Amino acid sequence: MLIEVLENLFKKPITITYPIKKEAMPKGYRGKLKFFPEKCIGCKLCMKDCPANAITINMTADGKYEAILDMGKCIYCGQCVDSCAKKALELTDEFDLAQTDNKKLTVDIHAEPEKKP
Amino acid sequence: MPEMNSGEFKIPIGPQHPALKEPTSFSVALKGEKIMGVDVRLGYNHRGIEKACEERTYIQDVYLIERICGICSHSHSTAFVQAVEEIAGLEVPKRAKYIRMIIGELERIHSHLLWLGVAGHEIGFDTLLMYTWRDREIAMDILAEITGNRVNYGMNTIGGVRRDITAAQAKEVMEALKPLEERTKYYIDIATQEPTIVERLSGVGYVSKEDTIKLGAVGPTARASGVARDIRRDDPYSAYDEIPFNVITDDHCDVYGRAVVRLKELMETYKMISYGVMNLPEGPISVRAPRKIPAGEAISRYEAPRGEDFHYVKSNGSDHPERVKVRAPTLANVQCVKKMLENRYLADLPIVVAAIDPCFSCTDRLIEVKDVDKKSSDVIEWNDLTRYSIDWYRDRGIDMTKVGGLK
Amino acid sequence: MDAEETKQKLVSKFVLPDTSIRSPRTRRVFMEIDYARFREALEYSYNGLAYKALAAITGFDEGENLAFMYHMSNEEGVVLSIKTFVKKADPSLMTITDIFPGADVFERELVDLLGAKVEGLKPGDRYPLTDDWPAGQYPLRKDWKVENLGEGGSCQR
Amino acid sequence: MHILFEVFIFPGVLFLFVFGLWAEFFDRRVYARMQNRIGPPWFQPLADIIKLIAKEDLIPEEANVIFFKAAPVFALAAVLAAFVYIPLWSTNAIASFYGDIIVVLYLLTLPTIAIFLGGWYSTSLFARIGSVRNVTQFFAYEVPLLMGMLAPTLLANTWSFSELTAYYHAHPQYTLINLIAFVVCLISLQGKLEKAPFDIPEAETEIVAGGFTEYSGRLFAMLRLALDIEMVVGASLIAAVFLPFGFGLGPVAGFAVYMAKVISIVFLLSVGRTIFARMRMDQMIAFCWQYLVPLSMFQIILNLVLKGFLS
Repeated sequence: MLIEVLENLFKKPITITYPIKKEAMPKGYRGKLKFFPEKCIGCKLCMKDCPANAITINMTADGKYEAILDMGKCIYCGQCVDSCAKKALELTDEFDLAQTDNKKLTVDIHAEPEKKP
Repeated sequence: MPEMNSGEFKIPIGPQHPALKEPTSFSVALKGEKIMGVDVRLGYNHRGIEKACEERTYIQDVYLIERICGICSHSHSTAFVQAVEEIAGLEVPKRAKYIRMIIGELERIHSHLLWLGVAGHEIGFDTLLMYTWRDREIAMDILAEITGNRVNYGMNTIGGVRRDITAAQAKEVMEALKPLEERTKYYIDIATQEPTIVERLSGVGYVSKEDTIKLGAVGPTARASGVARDIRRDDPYSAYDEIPFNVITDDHCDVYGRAVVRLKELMETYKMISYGVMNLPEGPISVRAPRKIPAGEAISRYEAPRGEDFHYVKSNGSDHPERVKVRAPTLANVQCVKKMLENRYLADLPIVVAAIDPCFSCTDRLIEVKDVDKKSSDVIEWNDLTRYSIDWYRDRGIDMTKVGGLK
Repeated sequence: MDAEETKQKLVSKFVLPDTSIRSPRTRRVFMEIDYARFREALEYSYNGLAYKALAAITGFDEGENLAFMYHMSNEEGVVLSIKTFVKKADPSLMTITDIFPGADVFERELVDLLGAKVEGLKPGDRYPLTDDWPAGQYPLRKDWKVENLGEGGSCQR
Repeated sequence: MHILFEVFIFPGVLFLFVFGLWAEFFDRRVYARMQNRIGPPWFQPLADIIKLIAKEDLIPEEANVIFFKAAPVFALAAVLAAFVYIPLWSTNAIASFYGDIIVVLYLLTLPTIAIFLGGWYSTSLFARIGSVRNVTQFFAYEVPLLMGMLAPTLLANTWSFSELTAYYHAHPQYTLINLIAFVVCLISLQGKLEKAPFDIPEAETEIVAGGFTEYSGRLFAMLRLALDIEMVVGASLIAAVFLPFGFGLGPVAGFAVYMAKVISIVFLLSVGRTIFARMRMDQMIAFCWQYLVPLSMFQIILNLVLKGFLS
């Protein structure tokens, strides 16, 4: 044990100094959801299958669909992505989603492309 | 004030205590340093999962069940989907079975290494904690690479698995096994030779083979007392009937034995993973599952890192289950703790409790009641507390409302 | 002893109809028996058939009756589940902690969650509900709702 | 005026505060690096103390207020007083008289007793168990520590630090004879400072923080400072008795040598707490009485025989 300990004394520390340095997430990481309103057909299977009731799909006045995602409720399982037949939902590798304000956790995604998160 | 009559007094260990990372309560009667009796109170983590399962669809239940426990999440979800697949009569593809096995064994690696670190911490050996948790990251990274998350892998779905293991990932797994194997060998040396560790572990928490059988202990706790109980061999599931491995037992019957069993089991696990990755069969990874499951009942058992997970599922033909029963390994093992602590010292309590690798969120599952009606003078509401602290600092000339942005 | 042999022995001992005992796959036996003969069946399985480990007790609310399923396993990985019934109006049953000391928590769970009355349980803390849980509220009964707890009982946001 | 400067500024109280906090940083940093972590920044101990001073003192309702408040003051005062008599870089300490070795050893036992009283009178269950452990352990390590210190003084035939260091400075070869006592004293010091493997009185996973459980705010800050300074004082004591080199090199070089000696002793203590698991009380007592006491006994006999031989 003594030798191991002394060896480590001269090694570089293994600690990653998050938030200064951020690890890259592996491909296929289940992070924040992304929604493509133009692909959505409003079948609402994602709503039905979501274990946490975190996603709501509404039809807007112009006949398109908007998604309301509650990041505080979402458990990042990715079941909605599997359920969606039209690939209107996608997972990103964004993982530092903590907020000091509860309201900021809810994201509305409308059909207008400039309002994408 | 402690009760000093007859020299015996009771101290509370938990529900909040540095030795326990999860809430449970041990009321320990002490005479000096000696333990005269222990009362265990469970249930602080009851979240109503069994009832909640009855109100959700099978698909939603998979993720709910997965969140019974963070460390053995794959164990619980596999046990559940196996039961549902048995009722629905689904034939799971072989490749899916192998992938389930590989993830399950990777989970065992990180669980056992975590345990070793916690055990080190409980006996005041934080260096071991830091080293094992550092090395555990290798297993965690591999799991994140394959499944997309470090815990709560979301790998299982009814009828198979959700993600495939690609050739590149398979190679990475094989590469990760090498340093893990080397480090585990080192930890076996440490646990069996380092004098202070051996002194603190051996002879502590003794429970005989007869008592182990009688109290129904499972997993490494039972195997360390010479009871060769391993669901992977006794009641094979996923790919375990095709994979060669040894069931590790030990007859020390104490904490030392439990440490040795877990560490040696890791060496078996490495062999099993590399066998599984080498012989990964080709084919699809899932079959289509119906949303409504026909009426029926099934029992599924799974050898989680901590011991046997027992799931019973009853369906009624709809898309909701009729009844889900979960028995986690800790509930079976915690009964032995009283026996293990007989005539021991207070200093042994943390390591004895840790030695069964308890997971109280697995053990307790039902409903949460927020008691907002009952207010007594002992309870300070958050707002009152904030106001109090602001006033306290203002008396001393610091206005925290300006400094810290408190309201 | 495998599942088939267990089934044969139980059928010949207790004269059970085909509807009461079945073995859906290897290493699984499900059996139903009335409460009068339940204790005998349990003792026979423990002593005669060497089902030495109790895995769990599952409780059901089946309308008129409360049902209890005792899951026992042997060293060869066979699980024998014995199901028995008591009337919901008088849900009392005897403890089995004299045979399986580890059954203690499982029986307390039946008391708390289904409202069974288990006779012969040693006095001790309740499990798993809190000490100030209102009396007469049994969450696993089918007619129970969270709203039954009244003000402050909901965990919904 | 000069003596006031020496007592309160350098190398007295103020220097000790700074050095004590720095030694804590060094210990924590080395501990962290040996565990492959980064460890705290250099100002961390100071930041901790400032934070604690800014906090409210919470005193348990049932506690004996006088003892509870007096204990940290006594602990701090005792270690500060002890430092005055230890020679640092010349054979002369700030103050000295014949018999000061006994006084220093006595003063160094005071923090333990103070923590015991403070813990006992805070009436918390964990604090009481911690206090009892504190005293139990005290009887285990104090005997080998005293006997280990006795051996070199026997050889030098004096009870004064200044004369002791002067003697060994004149006969440096004799320090090698005291090697066993050096090891024994180092281990006992580990026990005195309640560091792993002897951190039984404050074993976090068993009794939360032992005697300190109920302390908070300024009182806790004082206790923390007392323990940090005790580490420096203990290390200086061992350096003075067992490593009597570099005296008379002048203030600058002498100071450097003194720092090097104390830092290496603190380093040894840090390594000790990195590579061992916490012992149980019975194991600790058995270890002290079965190994340390006979070893120091052997050292005393050896020194007595040698002294007879030399005269």
